[in-house]
Order: sequence, then C-alpha cells, then structure tokens
Amino acid sequence: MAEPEPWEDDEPQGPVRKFMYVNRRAPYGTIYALESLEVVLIAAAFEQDVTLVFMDDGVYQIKKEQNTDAIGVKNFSPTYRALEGYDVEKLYVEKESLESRGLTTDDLIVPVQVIDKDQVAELMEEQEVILSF
Amino acid sequence: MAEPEPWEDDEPQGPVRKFMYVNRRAPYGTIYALESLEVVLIAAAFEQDVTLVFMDDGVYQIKKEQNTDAIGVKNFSPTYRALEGYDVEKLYVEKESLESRGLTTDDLIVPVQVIDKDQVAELMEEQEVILSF
Amino acid sequence: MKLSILVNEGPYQHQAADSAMQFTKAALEKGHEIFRVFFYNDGVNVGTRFGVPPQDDRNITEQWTALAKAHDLDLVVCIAAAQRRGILDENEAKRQGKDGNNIADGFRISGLGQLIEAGIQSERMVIFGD
Amino acid sequence: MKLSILVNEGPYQHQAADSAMQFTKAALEKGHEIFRVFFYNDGVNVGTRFGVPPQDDRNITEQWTALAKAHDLDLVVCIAAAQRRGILDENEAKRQGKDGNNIADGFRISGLGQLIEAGIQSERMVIFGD
Amino acid sequence: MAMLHTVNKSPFERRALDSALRHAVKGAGILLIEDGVYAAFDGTVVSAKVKAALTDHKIYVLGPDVNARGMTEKNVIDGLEVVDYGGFVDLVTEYDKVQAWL
Amino acid sequence: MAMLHTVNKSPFERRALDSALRHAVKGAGILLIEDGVYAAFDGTVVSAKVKAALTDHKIYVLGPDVNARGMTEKNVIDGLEVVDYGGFVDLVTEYDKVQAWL
Repeated sequence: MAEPEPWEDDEPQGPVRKFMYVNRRAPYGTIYALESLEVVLIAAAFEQDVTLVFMDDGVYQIKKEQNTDAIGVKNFSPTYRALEGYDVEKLYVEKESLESRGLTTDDLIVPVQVIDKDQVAELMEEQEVILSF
Repeated sequence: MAEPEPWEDDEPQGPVRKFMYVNRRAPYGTIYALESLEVVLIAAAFEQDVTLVFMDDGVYQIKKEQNTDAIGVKNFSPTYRALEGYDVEKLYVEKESLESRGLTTDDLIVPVQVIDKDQVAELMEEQEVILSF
Repeated sequence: MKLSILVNEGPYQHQAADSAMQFTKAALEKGHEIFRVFFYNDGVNVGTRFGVPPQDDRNITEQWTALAKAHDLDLVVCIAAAQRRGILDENEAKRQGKDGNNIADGFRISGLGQLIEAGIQSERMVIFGD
Repeated sequence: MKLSILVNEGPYQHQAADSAMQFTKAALEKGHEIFRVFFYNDGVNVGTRFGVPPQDDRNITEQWTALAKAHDLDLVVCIAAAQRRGILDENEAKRQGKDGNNIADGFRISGLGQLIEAGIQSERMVIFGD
Repeated sequence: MAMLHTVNKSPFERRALDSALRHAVKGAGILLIEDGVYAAFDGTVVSAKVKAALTDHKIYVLGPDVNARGMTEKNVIDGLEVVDYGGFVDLVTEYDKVQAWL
Repeated sequence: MAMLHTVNKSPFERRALDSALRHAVKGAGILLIEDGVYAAFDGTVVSAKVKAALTDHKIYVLGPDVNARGMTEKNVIDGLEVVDYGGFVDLVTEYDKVQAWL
C-alpha cells in the first residue's frame, strides 16, 4: 500500500497531499483519540504530508504521566512518542486550549509547536484533507 | 408483567415507587429521546408513580410541528400525546430551559406544568428512581 | 445493599461499559448484591460475542461474561434496542428469520420490563452512559 | 466531482449514518462520483445484517445496501474498528475462530489504508459523526 | 474559496460552534446540520452570537433538519441561508474543503 | 441524605456540570467521573466555578480517572475528595439516590 498508486498520476495536486488530523477530544472517555492515532500510524506508510493539531480537550491526549491501571483501559499515550519514527513531526498545539486548562508544554509527552488560534485557522486553510473523529 | 410481582411485598417503600425520567437531549440528533419514551410506555404497565421532566435541550422533544419527511427518520413526537392514555400525566418543563431557547408552552405538543430550576431540583429530590439516557 | 446498573453505550467507543464494570466489581467486593445489569441504547452492543479487540487491550464482553459467571450476575440486553442494532440470540434469530446469532455467553435478551423491575426492586440504580 | 464519505457513528444512536445517506443520495442525483464510503469508529456497526428495526422506522443498513447496489458504491468497513466491535465477514470469522459472521450485503471489510486512499483520490472528504 | 465548516452539535449543550467560529477565517462558510441547527433560530440566548458571526461568514442551515425539529424558515435568523441536501452538496463542492467540528 | 449527582463530561466541552450544579440542592453531593474529572483540577478556567460550588456541596472525584488522564491528587482543587471505585460505591449507598447527568 506504500507504493505509488496508478491514480496518483491523475491527481492535479500531485501525489502528495496535505492531511491534517484534528484532535479535539480527551482520551479514555471516548475512543476517538485512540482511533485517530491508529489512522495516523497507518497513514504514515502512504508518505503524505501529515500535520496533527491538538486543541480544545484534545490537548489532554498528550498529557504526561497517564496511568490507566485502575480503569482497566490500555494507556496508548506512549504511542505519540513513536510518531517521530514514522516521520510524523508536525505536531501543533493551540495556545488558548493549553492555557485555559492550566497546562504548559512541560506537561506534554512529545515536543510540539504552540500556535495561537489564528495560526491554527490559517494552518487548516492550507490543508487538502482534514480528518476529525 | 403488569401484575403485581411477588417481591413487591418485600419493598420497604411499598409496591409503588416514584420514577422520574429526565429528558435533557434534543430529538433526532441522537436516539436517547425516542428510547427514553419507549421506556416510559413500557413502564406505564407497571403502574408506578411516573414523572417526566424536560429540561435543557430536552424541551425540544415536545416542540410542535416536527416534520421528519426529508431526513428519513420516523417522527415520534405524536407519541407524547398518547402518554395521557397511559395515565402518565405528570409532565414538567423547566422554565429557564424554555426561555433561553425562545420557546413558550404554546410551542409544545402536550400540556405541561412549567416550573423553575429550584422546583425541578426539589422534584428530583422527591423521587426514588431517576432514569436518564 | 441491592443495586442495579444501567449501561447506555457500546463497548470501546465510550468509557461507560468500563466504568460500569469497575463499579460492579467494587460493589461485589464490598458485599453488595447486584440485582441486575441492564444494557440499553448502544449498550446492547456489549453483548456481542463477535468482538476481537487487539491482544494488548481488554475484551469488555469477556470481562462481563467472566464476572457474571463468578457472581451469578443477571446481564440483560434490551430486546427492542438489540433488534435495532443487530444483537440476536438463537430464539430471536429464529423469530426474525436471521441466519445466525451473536449473543455472548452470560447475557440474556429480554424486555424493558426488566429495567423497570430493577428500578422497583433495587435500592439504587446507577447509570453509565455518554 | 469525486467525493468520499466518512461515517463515525453507528446506526440509530446518532443521526450520522442517516445524514450521510441523505447527502450521498443528493450527491449522486447531482451527478457527482462517490469514490468510497468509509465506516470507522462505531460507524462499522452500520454494516451488520442482524438488525431488525421496528417496521414503521427505516432500516439504515438495508438503505445502504440498496444504494450501493443501485450505484455500485464502495462501502468499506474498517477492519480494526470492526474487530473491536464484532463486525465479521466470512474470512474474518475464519481468521478469528468465530462461529458466524454478520456483515451485510454490499459492505466489505478492509484496512485503514482505504480511508487514506479515499483522502488522496477524492476531491472532497465529508465526515459525519457525533 | 475558503473552507466550509460543518457543525452538528446543539450550541446550548456543546462548544463545537464556538470552536468552529474561533477557527473560521474571514470568508469561510459555516453549515449547521443535525442538532447544530438549533443555533439558527432567532430569539434564543445564542442568536446574538450567530448574528455577529454573519459579518465575517456566510452561514447556512440544513432545512430538512430544521423541519424535523419543529421549526420553519420563519424561525431562522435573517441573513442565514436555508439549504436542502442538494444545497449541502453544492456547498461542499463550491468551498475548497470541508472540516467537521464533531 | 440528599442526592448524589454524577457528572462524566468535560466541563470545557459540555454543559452537564453546569446543569448538575444548577439542579443540586444544598447538601447534595457531586461526583466527577470519566471526562468529568477535568473539572476537578486547579488552575483552569472552570476551577473558580467548582470552588464556589464547594460552599453548598461536597464534591468528589474518581481517582482512577484522574490518574488515567495524567493527573494526581496534587492537581486536584483543595476541598475536593478523591475516591476510588470502592469509594464510589460507598457514596452511592450513603446518598439517598443517584442522578447521572449524561
């Protein structure tokens, strides 16, 4: 599946498209954070131009020191650290979302770029495919 | 199932319990309004003391003139009118929820008693079983 | 004390079925009686035996099946909600003319009256949903 | 124009699968091409053939099956999400050692790569969820 | 053309509309569907917010979802455009891309 | 004893906590579980609201859900009581009844 597909030649925008994954939900209360991450990992094999943005409750997905032992659910937060190995390196966090939750980048499990809401808006406009779950 | 059950004799509170159905969600976007109503209808056969309260987006459940033809989903709002026939007659609507949505009792498909949030709170405290979906 | 549990969401998508499981275990450990666990709305999807979650994650349905066996729990899947969503036992499959069934061990399909009965019979009803 | 649709919620509990159906019909009527409809998260539950909704309500799965037949639509159920939730075709049932399957006519089970391919291949991706 | 943002959540219960409006650039479109249509009605505590957003955005609302919820075009805030599913499809193709605020 | 209100929604995204607080009589308990635990942490835009509610209510938060979300007791607002699932069970039996603000 990682090989170029025949229809890619027909793409007016060329074979590589800009994919953005918008993460707006907290982990564990619902599965969206985990299953969004599973898409990102599979997508990596397609060598597209991938951007992740964490905003609203999505910033909690990458909170350090998650310990799920007592809720009996798998802790998937270490997987965010593996993204770099898949060449997924454009991770953005919205400043306003962090601040309203009393968080700083020191609280986060991966290095990210912090941008404000207007920059998030511009970044979205630059994308070709926006996936949200 | 409508007959008295043997264990009812053991109930310290007597055979009839106060059941409240709390309806806080809008219809059609999710199934909770419909499946809550289905519980109320079945419950009627048990001859319990039933109260329904509509608050927050739940007040939209009993908005008049719902027409679902173009969304392809069944319009179940006429069923609220049938509740009276099942001796379910204690229908309360929260005043603040109505007002913040620009609605009045003229907009509602069934006769209701309008009470304010403090009265809702007191009514809840009087119940024995509170069901919310 | 006699407790009943209501689960309104399916497995994995929401934490409801997990929270209900942890709560039920803790209640049993404290010596309380679980009169019934009733699965309604998408909660009926907890009762499928066809699920195969990743090996490093929990299998919610099997957890319920095991707990029901160990403590003789009454796990009831609402028949009306199950029909909508495609949870069938052998009887229901026959009645509906379906060519198979998917109910998990330890669950039974029954009517909404079982929820009302649980409400009458139990001293507390605890609800887990979205 | 070439469009793809992503459905993230199961049938009935949320309006997502209904909205996606109405949107897809309208797009086809306007002469657009539907490259793929991908079912993810609880959306995979749309693909069960075991559902029997009340006779006076719609059967969402049958609507999709019929639309797929009429317009040769590619309805893809995500394999990983389907495993978690118990949606199986014959192959998957064999592979997982399950004694039956429940996939509906017109749906196929495949990998997440199909979603990415849809994103690359389609000019627009429209998402319906909770 | 800029992006089309779809909002399917009640503005009384969820913050999806707020998030969409905070991240919509000038010229972006907002389409209210499913329970999101409750933001489209006049005389509610959120009407003022929606009217203010009309300065920078075209706002559309899905008619079939409006009617299902017991409302008609008469209840819709002036300046919003009511569309059917065909109109929804047209918006998807006219705007550059779509972002769903689930 | 009054009622126990359980809240399982993030206060940043949903209005369930607001609704629970509006309808809790003096002496009623509030238990934060699942994504509801985000209301329990200090230094957020909702902390002040929760602190104010402590005047009329005992507020509890489920420790296992706190830890799952990368937080510890140190992050929890002073005056809230952290309980485990056993404590959750005790609260259910101590209060007269339970209302879930889903």
